Amino acid sequence: MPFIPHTEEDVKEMLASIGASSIEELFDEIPPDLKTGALTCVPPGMSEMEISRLMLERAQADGFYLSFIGAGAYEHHIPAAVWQITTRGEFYSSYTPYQAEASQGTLQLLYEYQTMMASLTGMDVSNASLYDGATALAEAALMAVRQHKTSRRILVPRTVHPAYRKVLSAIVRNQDIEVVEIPFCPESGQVLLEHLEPFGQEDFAALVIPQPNFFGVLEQVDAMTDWAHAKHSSVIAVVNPMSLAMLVPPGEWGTQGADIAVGEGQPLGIPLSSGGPYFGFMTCKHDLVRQMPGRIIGRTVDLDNKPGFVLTLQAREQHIRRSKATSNICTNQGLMVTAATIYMSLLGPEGLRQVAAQSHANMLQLAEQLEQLPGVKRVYSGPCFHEVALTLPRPVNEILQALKEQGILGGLNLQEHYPELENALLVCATETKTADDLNKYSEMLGKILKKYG
Amino acid sequence: MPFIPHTEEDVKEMLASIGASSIEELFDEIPPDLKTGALTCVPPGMSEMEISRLMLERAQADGFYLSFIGAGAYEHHIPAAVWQITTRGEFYSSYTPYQAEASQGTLQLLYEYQTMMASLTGMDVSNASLYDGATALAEAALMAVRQHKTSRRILVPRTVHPAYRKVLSAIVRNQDIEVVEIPFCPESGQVLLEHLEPFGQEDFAALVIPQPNFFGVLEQVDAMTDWAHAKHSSVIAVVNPMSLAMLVPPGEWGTQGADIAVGEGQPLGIPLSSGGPYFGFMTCKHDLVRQMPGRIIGRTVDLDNKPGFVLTLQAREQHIRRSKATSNICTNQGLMVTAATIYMSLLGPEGLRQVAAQSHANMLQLAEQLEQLPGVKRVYSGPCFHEVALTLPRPVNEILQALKEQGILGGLNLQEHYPELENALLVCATETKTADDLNKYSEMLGKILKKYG
Amino acid sequence: MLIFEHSRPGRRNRSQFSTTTAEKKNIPQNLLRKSPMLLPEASEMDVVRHYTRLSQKNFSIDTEFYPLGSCTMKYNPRACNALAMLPQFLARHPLAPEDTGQGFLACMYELQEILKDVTGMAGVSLTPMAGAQGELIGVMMIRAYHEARGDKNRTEIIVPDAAHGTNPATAVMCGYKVVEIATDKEGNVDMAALKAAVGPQTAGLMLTNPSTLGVFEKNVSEMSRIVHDAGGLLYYDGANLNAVLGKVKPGDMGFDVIHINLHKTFSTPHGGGGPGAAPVGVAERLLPYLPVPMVAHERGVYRWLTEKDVPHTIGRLSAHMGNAGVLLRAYVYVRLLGVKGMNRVSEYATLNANYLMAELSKAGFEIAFPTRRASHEFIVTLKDIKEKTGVTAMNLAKRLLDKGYHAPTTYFPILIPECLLIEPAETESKETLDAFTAAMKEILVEIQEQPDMVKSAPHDMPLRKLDDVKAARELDLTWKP
Amino acid sequence: MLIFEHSRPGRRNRSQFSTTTAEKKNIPQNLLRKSPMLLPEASEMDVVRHYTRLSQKNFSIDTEFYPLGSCTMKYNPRACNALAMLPQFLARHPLAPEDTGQGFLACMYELQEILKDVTGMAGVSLTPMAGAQGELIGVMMIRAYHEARGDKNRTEIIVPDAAHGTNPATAVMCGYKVVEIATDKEGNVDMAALKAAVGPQTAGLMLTNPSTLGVFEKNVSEMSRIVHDAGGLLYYDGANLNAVLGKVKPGDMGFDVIHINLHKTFSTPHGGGGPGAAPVGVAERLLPYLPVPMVAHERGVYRWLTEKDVPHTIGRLSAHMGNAGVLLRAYVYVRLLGVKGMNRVSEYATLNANYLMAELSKAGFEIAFPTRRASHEFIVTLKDIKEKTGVTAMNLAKRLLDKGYHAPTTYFPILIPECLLIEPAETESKETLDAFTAAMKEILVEIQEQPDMVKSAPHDMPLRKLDDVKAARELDLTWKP
Ligand SMILES: Cc1ncc(COP(=O)(O)O)c(C=O)c1O
Ligand SMILES: Cc1ncc(COP(=O)(O)O)c(C=O)c1O
Repeated sequence: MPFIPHTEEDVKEMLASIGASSIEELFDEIPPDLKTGALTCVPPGMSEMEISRLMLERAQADGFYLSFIGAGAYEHHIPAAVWQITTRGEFYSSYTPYQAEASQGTLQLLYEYQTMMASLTGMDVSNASLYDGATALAEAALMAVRQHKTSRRILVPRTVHPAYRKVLSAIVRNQDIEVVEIPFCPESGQVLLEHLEPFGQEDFAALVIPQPNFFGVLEQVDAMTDWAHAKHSSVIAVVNPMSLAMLVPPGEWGTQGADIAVGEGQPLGIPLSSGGPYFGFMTCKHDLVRQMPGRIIGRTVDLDNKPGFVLTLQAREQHIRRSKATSNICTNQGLMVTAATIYMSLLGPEGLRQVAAQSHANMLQLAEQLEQLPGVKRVYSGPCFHEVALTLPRPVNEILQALKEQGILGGLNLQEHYPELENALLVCATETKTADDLNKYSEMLGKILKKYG
Repeated sequence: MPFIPHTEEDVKEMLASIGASSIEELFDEIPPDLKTGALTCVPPGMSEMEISRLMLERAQADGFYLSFIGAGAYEHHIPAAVWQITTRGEFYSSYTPYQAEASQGTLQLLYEYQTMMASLTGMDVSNASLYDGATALAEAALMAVRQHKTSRRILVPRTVHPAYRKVLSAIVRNQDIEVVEIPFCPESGQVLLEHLEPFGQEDFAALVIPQPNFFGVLEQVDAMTDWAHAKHSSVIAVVNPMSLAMLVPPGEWGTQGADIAVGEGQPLGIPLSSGGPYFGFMTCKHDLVRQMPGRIIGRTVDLDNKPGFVLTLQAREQHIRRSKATSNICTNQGLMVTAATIYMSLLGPEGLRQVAAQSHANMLQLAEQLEQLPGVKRVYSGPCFHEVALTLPRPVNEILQALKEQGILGGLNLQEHYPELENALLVCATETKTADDLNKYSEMLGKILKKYG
Repeated sequence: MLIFEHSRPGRRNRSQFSTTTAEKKNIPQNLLRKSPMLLPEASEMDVVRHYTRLSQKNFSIDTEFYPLGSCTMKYNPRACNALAMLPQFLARHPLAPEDTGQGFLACMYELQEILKDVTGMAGVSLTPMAGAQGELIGVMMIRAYHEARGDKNRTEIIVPDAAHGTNPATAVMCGYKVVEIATDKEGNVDMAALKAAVGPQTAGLMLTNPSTLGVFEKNVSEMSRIVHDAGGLLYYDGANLNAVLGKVKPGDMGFDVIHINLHKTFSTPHGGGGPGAAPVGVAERLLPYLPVPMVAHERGVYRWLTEKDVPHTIGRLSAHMGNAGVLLRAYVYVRLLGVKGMNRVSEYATLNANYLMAELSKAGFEIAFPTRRASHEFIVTLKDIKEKTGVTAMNLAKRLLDKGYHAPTTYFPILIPECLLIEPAETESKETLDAFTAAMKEILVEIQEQPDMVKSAPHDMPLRKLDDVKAARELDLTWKP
Repeated sequence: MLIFEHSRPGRRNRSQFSTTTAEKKNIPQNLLRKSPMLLPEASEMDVVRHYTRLSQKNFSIDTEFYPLGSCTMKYNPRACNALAMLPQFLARHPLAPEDTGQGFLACMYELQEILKDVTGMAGVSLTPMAGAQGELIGVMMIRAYHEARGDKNRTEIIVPDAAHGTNPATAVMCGYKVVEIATDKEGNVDMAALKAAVGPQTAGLMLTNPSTLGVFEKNVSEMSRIVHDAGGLLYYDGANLNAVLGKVKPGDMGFDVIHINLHKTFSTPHGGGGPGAAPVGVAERLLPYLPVPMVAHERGVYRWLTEKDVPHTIGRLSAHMGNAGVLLRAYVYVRLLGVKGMNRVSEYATLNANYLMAELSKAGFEIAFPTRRASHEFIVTLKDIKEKTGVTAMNLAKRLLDKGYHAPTTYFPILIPECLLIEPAETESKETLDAFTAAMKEILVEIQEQPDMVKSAPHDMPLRKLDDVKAARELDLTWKP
C-alpha cells in the first residue's frame, strides 16, 4: 500500500481508540446496497521503478521535433532555475494561502506577480491567475457585461484565436450573452474600422481586441479602442504577454487604454506540455477591481506593523459570497504563476525584450526564406509579431506530413479553423530557432515542393 | 557577463571607496611580465539557451542502452524523491559544515548516514565519505599500516577489482608499502586458504577481502578473516553495500569480524553518470576510529543542553594536524552521501533486501538462460551475487559489438583485465531488468552465436 | 524584501540574453512599446536566493502536517512530478500531430478508462481544469440535456446549505437560480426541505457525499429518487471522493454527472493554489454532451475526439485539453496505487479521521456530529469555548501555526459556529496524529490559563497576525517604485 | 528528531518494493545475513518531510551570503546542474563503449583543452576528485619525474606556513618530509627562509598564489628560479585561481604542475562537503606522468587515453575518470562564461574583495595586511579586540549567523591571530556587501556595549553554541535504538 504509513499495530490501536472492530466497520453508515462492486478497469499497482520505465518509454516514443507550430502555445527557452525552484516542496505541495502567516512565501510571490503583470500590460491591477487564456477571455466578457449593465452583447473579431472564441461562447451563452463575430480584411489580416462600424449601431458591452491576432498580425489597436470607447463600451485586450516587451501595452491603447487585458501566460516560462497546465492572466483598470474574478493579494501589516501579504477583496469570491460571487473560480493555476514570476525575474525587462525581438526577427527571416520558394507567399500584408500565415502551392496536410518525416513540425493548417483559407499555413519562429533551424526548414520545404513539381 | 551583478554605477562607487581608478589597477601588484596573454582556446560565451541545446543534442547522441555491465558500477532504480531533495539549494550549495549552528541539516544527515553504514556493514563507526571505493581501499591500507606499526605489506587477492588494485598501488607505493597479489582458484573463482598460506610466512599489515569479488563470486570470508587474524593482521573488507542486505556483514566475518570495511557507495542511489561522482564509504571497529581519515560527525549538546551535531575528532584532519593528519582528504563526496542517506531511508531494510534479492534472482535467471546457448558456460563454480562470468564460444569483443548494434551492452570483456581469461564475459543483472529484458538478451545472443555458426 | 528591491538599473543577467542581436524588425512605430516594464533587473543568484528564501516561508505538505478539511492535503509523490516532467512530455506542442504523441495519448486514454471505473460512470472527459470548472461543465451538461428535450422551464438548481461555495456560484454562472436547502441535526440534508424545494422548475441537485460536514448522506438513494421523479438530474461534487474511493461508486448512488478533483483524491499537488484538474464523468444519458477533446483508442492508435465525433458536445472549455501535465501526474499516481492501493486510500483516510476525532473528543473538544462516523474529515466546534473564554476557532488555528501545524479549515461549513473542519488524509502516520492531538491539548490548557496569549497568536511565526481589514480598505495590490 | 525516530517495525514504503517476489536464490546459508539492518522503516512522505526540513536548517549560497575565505562560495548556476543531469548522461555506464558516449567525451575533451589554455600548461588530466587529490597526484608526478631521472635523494617538499593544511598532509602522504618556511610582514614568503630551505634534497615547493593570506606572492618568479636552480619543481595550489583567472597563467609564472578546484573557480557546487573535481595541469616535462584516463580526439572520434597510450603515467587514482558529473557542470559553466566572462571573474572577485576590505577598514576593523591589495579575499584580525574585550574571532563569527550571514573562515591561516578570512566572490552585489558591512558595524558596537552577548552568540539560530569538547570526549558517532 504505497503512501500509507500504518503498521498493523497502529491499526489495532487506532480501532481500539475509536471503538470499532475493523476498518470496514467505519463505513457502516453507507447503505449496503450502495457498496461498490470491485474496480475492474484499474490495473494492479506498479512499483515506482516499473512506472518510471513505462513513462520513459512512452516519452521516448513521442520524441523531439523541430517545431514551428505556435497558434497560442509558444516554445521559449525556460531557464533551468525556474522549475528547480518552482518544484521545491514548499511551493509545490502547499495549498491556496488561506493562512497568511504560514504562507508568506506564496503570497509575496503573487504580489510581485501582480505588480509585474500590471506593468507589462500597462494596467492598474492584476489578479493571481485564471485557468488559461481562453477562460480568462470568457471571465473578462462576463465582467464587462456586469459592468455595462444594459447590453449583453460582446463583439469578437474572427481574428481572435478560434479555440478562445469557442470557449467564450460555451461559457457566456449560459448567461444569455450574445457573442457577435466581426469579420476582418482578407488583404491585411486585420479588423478595420469599416468592419466594426456595422456592429456599432446597437449597444454592446465590450469589444475584444487580439494583439497579435491569431494570424500573428498586429491589429490597429488604437483606432479600435477609441471606436469602442466612443460607443461607451469596454475594451478587452487579448494579448501575448511576450509580445508586450515590444508592443504598446493595452493600458496605453488609444486615448484611454483598454479596460481589461487577458491572455495566455504560457510564454512566460511554462513548458508546452501538450497544452497545460498553463495560466490565464487578467489585469484591469482600478475601478473594475471589485468586478474581477479570482484571487487578489494585498499588502498590509501585522500586529507589530511589519509589512505582510494577505488574500484580499475576498468578498468577491465564492467561498464568501457563494451565489453572488464574481465567478465560481476557486483553485487557479498558482504553481504556473510561481514559475512565470521567477521567469520574469530572471529575464528582467531587457531579457524579455530580447526574447521578443529575436522571435520577431526569426519570423521575418523565416518568412523571407520561405517566400523565396516557388508558390509560397504571405497571406496578409499586416505587420506580424512572431507568427505568419503563408500560402503554399499544395495542400497543407500533405506538406506537413512530408516535413514531419524529416523531424519538422511545419506549422498549423489554417483551413481547419478558417474554411476559406485554402492551402494556408500558420508558421511560428521564436528565439529558440537558430539560423540552421530556419535553413533546415526552408531547404526541406524547397525539396518537398520540388518533388511535387 | 553572466553571474556578475555589478552595474557601471556600482563599479564607480566601489572603485571610489577603494581609491582606485580602474579594476585593472587592483591587479597592480602582479608583476607585468606575468600578465597573461589572451585566452586562445576558450570559445565565446553561450547563452543558457544555446548551451542547453548543445548538451541536449550530445545527450541524445549518447542515447540509452539496455545494459548488463556491472564491474563495480551498478544500475539500480533511484526513487524520484532522492535527487529532488538532494539538489535543494540548501544541500547543493552549502559548504562543509564547519559552522555547526548554521549546518545542522547536513550534520544531522551525516550522523544518520554514519549510523546506517555502520549497521549495514556491522561495524562500530563510519566516516562521512571518501572519494570513491578505490581510494577508500587505499586509505584503509594506509590505516592498517599505521595500526600494525611493523609491517608495510598488504595482501590483495587478484579477485579484487582491477581498478581498485591499480589505485591502491599508485597511492600506497609512495609510502613504501608493498602490495602483494594473491592468486585465486581457477575453478571456483575464490581465494582459498591454500592460496593464502604461502603469503602468510612473512608479517603483513592487512589482508583485503572482496565480497562479492570482481567476478561476482562470493568469497569464503569467514575462513579468510580468521586466517588473517590468526596472523595478527587486520582484515579490510571491500564490499558492495547493496549485497549486504543479503550477505553477512564484514563486522561478523569469522570469529572477530573484519577490522575495516570499505567500498563503493554508488549502488545506494547514485546514478552511473560515466563513473562519478560516486562516494567511498569506510567503517571500522571502535578502536580504530582515531586512525580513520575523513570527516566524522558526533552528537553533542548546545548551551541549553539541546542535542545537536558537530564535526568531531578534527585533530585527525589536515586542517588541524597538517603534516601529521591521518590523510590529506578535505572536500569529500558530501552530496552523494546526502542522496545515499535519502535512498536508504526510502527503501528501508525491506526495500534494500528486495533490491538485493531481485538482483540476485535476475542474475541466476539470466545465467540459466544464457547457459542454454551452445558453447556458453559459467567460468566459476562459486556462488554469485548479481554478476557472473561466462565463457563464450567466440571472441567477446565481436559479440559485444553485435549486441550493441541491437541496443544491448552485453557486459565486460574480462580478458582486458585477466589475460588468461579468454572469451570470458562478466555479466550483471540488477533488479532493473525485467523478464523481457533477460529474454531479449538471451534471444539476441542466441541469434548472434547462430549466425557465427 | 521584494524582488524589485534587488533590482538596479542596468543590472544584466546575461546568461539569459541572446548572444546575437536581432537585426530584422518590421513593426510600425506607433505599435512599439515606449513605456518601461516594471520587471526586476536582478542577478540570477539574487533571484534564486530570493525565491528560495520566500519558499521557506510557506507551510506545505513536504514540511508540515496540513489537516485542511475539504482540501485533502495528502502526500504528493515525487515520482509523479518527475515522470510528468520528462523532457519529451514537456516539449510536446498541444497541436502536434497525434502520431507524434501516442505515448502521451495512451496515458490520457487509460486515465479516462480508469476514472470511468472508479466513478461508475458511462463516460469521462478530462478537460476541466479545477473543481469549479468541473462543476460548471457538469451543470452545463445538465442544461444541455434539458434543452435537448425541449424542457425549457427548469430554472433552478438545488444546493444544500453545507455545500462548498463553488456549487451555488457555479449554478449562477450557468444561468440558474440557486435554491438552498437546510441540513438536519444529524448533518444530513433535511428531506422535508428537499421535497418542498423540488418541482418542475428543478434542473438538478448538487450534492457532495460524504458532505462537507464530514458525514455520509444516508438518504442519498431517496434523494436521487425524489429529484429524478421531478425530472431533475443529480450532480455529484467529487471533492470528497477520497473518503469513499473503492467503497462507493457515485454512479451506483444514482448520480448523473460528477467531477473528481484530481488535486485531492489523486494527489496531484495543490501548488500554492493550483493547477488542479477535475475530470467529469456522466451517466449514459449525458454522454452526448461531454466536453471535447477526449481520447479514443481505435485499432491500436490513439486519437482525439473532437466536435466532429461528439456533435452535441457542450463544446470546449479550455484552449486545448485542460491541464495535461496534471493529468499525467494523476495517471502515474493511479498506476502506482493500482486497484488495491485505490481501495486502501479511503480506508486509511477514514481510519485516520475517526481516530483523530476520537482522540480529540477524549481530549475535551466538542465534535459537531458526535453520533456520526467521520468520513475522511470531521468537525470540531469551539462554540462553547468561545462563549466561555472568547477564544475563537481562528485564534486556535493561529496558535496551531506556532506549534508547527497548519490550521484546519475554519468557518466552513458556515452553518456550524466556530468550526474547524479537520481532514488528516491517509498518508499521515499515527505518530503525527498523536502529536497533533497533544498540541491541541496544550492549546486547550492555554485557552484556560492564558486566553489572551491564544487570542493574539501566532507568536512564533515570522509575522504576527495580519490586518485583513486594512488590506481591503487601503488596497495595495501592486508595488510602486 | 532523527530519521530513525520516524521508523516503526513493519512500516512499508511499497512503491519502492518490487511487485514480484524473487524466486531464485543460490547462496550458501553461512553467507546469508542474519542480523537486522538499522535502516528506518518510514513512509515516503515522512522521509521527504524529514529531509526537506533538515535542509532548511542549512545556510547555503542559495539562501545566504557566505563569505567563507579560501572556499570561493560563488553562485552555482542551476543550468549546470540541470544539464549535467540529463537522463542519458546519468544513465551512461562508465565502462560503456566509447562510441556510445561521444557526446559526453566531447565535453570532457573540450574541458581539458580549455583548462590547458586557462592555466598555460602543456597537458591536463581531469581525474582528481578534489583539491587534495589533485595535490597528491601533482606531488606524485614530481616524484615520478625525479625518479625517472634517477634523482633519488630528493626527500623534502617545501611549504609556506600560510599554506592550506592539505599541502603538508599531501606531501607526507606522498612519502616526503615537509619543510615549512615563514611568511614576512607583508604576507609574502620570507625569501631568506626559502633560500635557506632549498637544497639538493628539495623535491619541490608547493605554493598558493595569491596565497591564503589574500595577497599576490610578488616574488614568485624569483622563487621559481631558486627552486628550479636547486633542481626542484614548483607546484601551484590552484584553489585561489578565482583571483587571477584570465590575468595570470600559472604556466607563465614558472609552475610545473597545478591543480584547479573546479568546485571553486568553476563554480561546481560544494554540496555540503563535496563532490569536487580538481584537474591537474603540467608543464612539458611532466606530460608523461599525467594520470589516466584522459580523452583524445582523433579523426573526429573521441577516445580514452589509458596506460597503453601513456606508459609512464603515475597510473589511476580513481576507479574510472573521477567525478565526471562535476566535470560536466564545470564544462557548462565555462561555455556559459566564454572567454570574456572568464576574464571578468577575477576582475569582479577582486573588486568585491578590495571594496569590502576598504569598507570594513573604514568601519574600524583591523586589516591584517593593510598596505597590500586584497586578492579575491583578505584578512581581518581581531587581535586587538580580543585583548581589549575578550571577544574572539569565533564569537564574532557566531554573531554573524544571528544576522543572517554565514561566517568567514576563522583561525586560518593559523599564523594570523584571531583572524577572519573573508572572500565575497564575484557573484555578490554591492548591496549585499554593504549590508554585510552594516552588520559587521553593528557587531562592533555590540562588542563595545554588550560583549557578553556577543561571546555567547549565536542567539537567534535554532541551536545555541554547540559543545565541541563534549563531542570529542564522549564520542557519540552513531545512533543506538
Ligand atoms: C467540496 C468542494 N467542492 C468544490 C471545490 C472546488 O474545487 P476547485 O478548488 O478545484 O475549483 C472544493 C475545493 O476546495 C471543495 O472542497
Ligand atoms: C588553498 C587550498 N588548497 C587546497 C584545498 C583543498 O581542496 P579540496 O577541499 O578540494 O580537497 C583548499 C580547499 O579548501 C584550499 O582552500
